[in-house]
Amino acid sequence: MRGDDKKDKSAGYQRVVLKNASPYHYMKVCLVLEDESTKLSAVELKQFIITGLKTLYGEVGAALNFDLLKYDEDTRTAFLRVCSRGLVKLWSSLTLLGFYQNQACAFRVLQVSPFLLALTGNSRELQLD
Amino acid sequence: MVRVKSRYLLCEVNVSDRSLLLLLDDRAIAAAVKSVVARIHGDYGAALCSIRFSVKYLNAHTGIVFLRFPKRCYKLLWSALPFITSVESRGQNIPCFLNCLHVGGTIRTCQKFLVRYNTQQLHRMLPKCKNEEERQEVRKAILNCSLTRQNKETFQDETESEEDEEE
Amino acid sequence: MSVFMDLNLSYTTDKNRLQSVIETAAHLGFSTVAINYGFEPTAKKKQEIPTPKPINELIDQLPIVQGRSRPIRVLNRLTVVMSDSSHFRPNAAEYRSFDLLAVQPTTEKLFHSACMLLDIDIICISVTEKLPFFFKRAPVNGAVDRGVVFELCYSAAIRDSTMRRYTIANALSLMESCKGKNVILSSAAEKALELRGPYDITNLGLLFGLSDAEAKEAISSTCRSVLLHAETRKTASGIIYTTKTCSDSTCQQEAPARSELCEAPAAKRPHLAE
Amino acid sequence: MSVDLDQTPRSILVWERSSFLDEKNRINSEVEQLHFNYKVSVLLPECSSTPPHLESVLTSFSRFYLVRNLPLHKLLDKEFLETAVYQGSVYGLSYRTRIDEDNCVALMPNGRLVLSLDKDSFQVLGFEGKPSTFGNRTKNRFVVTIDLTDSSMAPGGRGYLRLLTGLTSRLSLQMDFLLSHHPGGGASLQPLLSHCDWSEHTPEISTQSLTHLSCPEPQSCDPHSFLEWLGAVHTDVSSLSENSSSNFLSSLVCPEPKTTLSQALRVSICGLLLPQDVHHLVQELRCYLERSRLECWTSLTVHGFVDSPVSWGDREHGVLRGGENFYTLLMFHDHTYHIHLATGAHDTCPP
Repeated sequence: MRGDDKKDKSAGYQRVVLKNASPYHYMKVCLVLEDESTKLSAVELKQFIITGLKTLYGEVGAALNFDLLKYDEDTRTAFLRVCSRGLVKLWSSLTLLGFYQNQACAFRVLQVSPFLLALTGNSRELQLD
Repeated sequence: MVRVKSRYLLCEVNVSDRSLLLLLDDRAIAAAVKSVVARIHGDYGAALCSIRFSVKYLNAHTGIVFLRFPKRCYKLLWSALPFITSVESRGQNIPCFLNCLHVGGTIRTCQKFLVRYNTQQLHRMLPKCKNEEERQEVRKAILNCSLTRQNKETFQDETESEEDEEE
Repeated sequence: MSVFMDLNLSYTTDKNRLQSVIETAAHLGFSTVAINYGFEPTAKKKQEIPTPKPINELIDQLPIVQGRSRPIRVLNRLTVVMSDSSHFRPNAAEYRSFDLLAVQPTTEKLFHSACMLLDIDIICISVTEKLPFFFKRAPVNGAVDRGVVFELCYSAAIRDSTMRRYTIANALSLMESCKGKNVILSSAAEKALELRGPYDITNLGLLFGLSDAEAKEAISSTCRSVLLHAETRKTASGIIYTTKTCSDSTCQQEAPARSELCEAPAAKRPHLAE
Repeated sequence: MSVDLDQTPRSILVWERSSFLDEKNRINSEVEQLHFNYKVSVLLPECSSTPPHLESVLTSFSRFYLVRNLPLHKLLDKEFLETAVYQGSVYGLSYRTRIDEDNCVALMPNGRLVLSLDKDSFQVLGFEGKPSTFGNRTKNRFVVTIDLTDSSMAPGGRGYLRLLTGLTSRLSLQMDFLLSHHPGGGASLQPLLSHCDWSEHTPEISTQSLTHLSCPEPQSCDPHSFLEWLGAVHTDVSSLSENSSSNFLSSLVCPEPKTTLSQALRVSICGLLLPQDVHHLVQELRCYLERSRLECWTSLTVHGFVDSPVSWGDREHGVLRGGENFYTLLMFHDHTYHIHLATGAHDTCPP
């Protein structure tokens, strides 16, 4: 999936077009719980997501690798990294997770991108008043 | 009218004690497949496995099973089959594993394959025969291997599978 | 693409809960929602068709859609669960007070008539049980031609693992027949936490056998067609529209939509067979 | 229809290497063609406080104006055209509208007005346009491009009157609008602003200093890994500094070979930013690199608006799941640079 557009070594100029080559996708998610006071550590969150993967995609799903890059315990907002092939699986299992320890919960997926940098500059977050 | 496409998996049930094979029935195999798919591929796999999945044919003597899966997800479902370690049938737990021999688009191609496969098996058995009588019987069986003539009991599976109409 | 819609929020008598559902929907970015009144007639006793509560009684101030400067639009919808053909009474005056009309057929025969004959907007696909019938190509195509859409609800899939299997399996069987056309995805949420964001639903659509673009259409453009279809149901071929002189509070922000109906494109004209 | 869950929507990353000293370098056009910039972030390795020159460039970024409920036909106002559009460049972008749902409008510095309309609005407007390239099967979105500097669009012209009647009597579009003008600023926009409810905004600057950062070798690092690392720095991912790949939570590590930066400075600025200002910033960063004694580098990331109807030049832009359009410029001491241009699914290949 790698296409070299043009290469001009002599002038020190080089251009490479990489299509669909991003090895990972990044997600910014926020967990909403019925009881807002519940504390959830990073390890618990990751375990919880793995259970979600396991119910929806079984043992194969539970083996899906993803990383919890950053987690803020107060807002329960996390940055996840998952290999591009596993994005749909991870995302759908987050969507279908409805209960955390018998209380209703919901994952709000705030942004998804093949570039981690894109998560730092989302113009939809611009608040002017 | 568009044909609904399926894939037929021709599998062999391998058990340590062949007498246990007789305990098997369609429903037991189907339940085993469903539960292993649910374990390996979760709810999503279980959902896929509930559409048009069926055990088309089972020969309890030879341990041959025909499984039908929808064409677009057969690979996913197939990938769970190696994880079957036992089949629960008639209150008994039969340790076994499924060995997939052939994947075909119609029952007929699977059947053709099965005939060829069985012929090969007979050829392999031939040198192992203990007396002349057995040898003769195996030779006769090999000669009878063809799709048009299904008279031998050994190939009972074929006669039955032809009764299933193809979709 | 048009705005995101969720055409099925379950009605509850608990006003606070309904308010929080609508607020969450607005927060997630849905611009239009419909409150669904279920109606399940039984053979034994005659039941009243529910009447929709006016929106301003349910919620004092409509919340602003996230990231936008307009308030959410709230509609009413009636879903009739049909187990007998007499359960749907065409021309019933009670139906007229609803913006959208849906049926949930429980047998193949009723499914056929819902697709081909009944003057409705939405056919609900049951997701809480194994399908009692197969989706035949002919009625499904008929429904697609008439502009009637099929609805899949996802909140049952969040509640329970068995339901999730039924939801995915029934959705996939439906997609086999309708090829992703005329499908809408909605929540049927009873609680705010059963709602999911529009992009989440788009992704969920992939599990139901839709493509990326089809899944996004299922919560936007197809829903828009449903609204247009519903409008034409109330009019004569979408050309003449009569209205009683009562102010229609639900249409406040889509004022242009009204005038433009008269010049609706041919494809969006009603397919009133009768 | 398929059950293939492995696929993800398309994404494109263009990686380019060149030198500022090369006359044929395209950096200026690449910077200037991304018209609507939302955020610029700069990473200065081995730097503890904002250099004064840089600070002054950042504070001199043009102000922009938010106009509430701007009736779109006001953009065709004769006075506005004469004082703003024909004189210099106007940057205008609809605000609080989403490109995949609503009608979005952009006024580009070359005097082109781009309307990305849904089907209903397009049909009501009755002006020539073409279906969006991203609509595949169903044509639900249409793009109308109007060159306001064209003779037929001069006030009183045929096209002008048609568009004006379309926007006044048939489709009365009203939306919040972000506006900026180069070089006139607010003064040139006065004819428009005087009729409306507006507010002035200055781009927001924020600065963070970072310490003990593992850092890859920017010259040789593979583009995706480098962008990932840069993203991790900008999102404050802590596991980067721990750097243990066996961690249960995250296996993200800094690409090898790596060095450790004792300190670094991250400066970002947010708002409707003009390419001209970004260009200044690039020049200033080059001067900064020249002044610094070390074998040093610096990076600049510019994010475009997600809901802009155009990305680079007048290439159409849309949102499937995320409308990322950004570039990262990596500048080195010896005047060479690397630029990474990235777009999402509903976008064409960057220039």
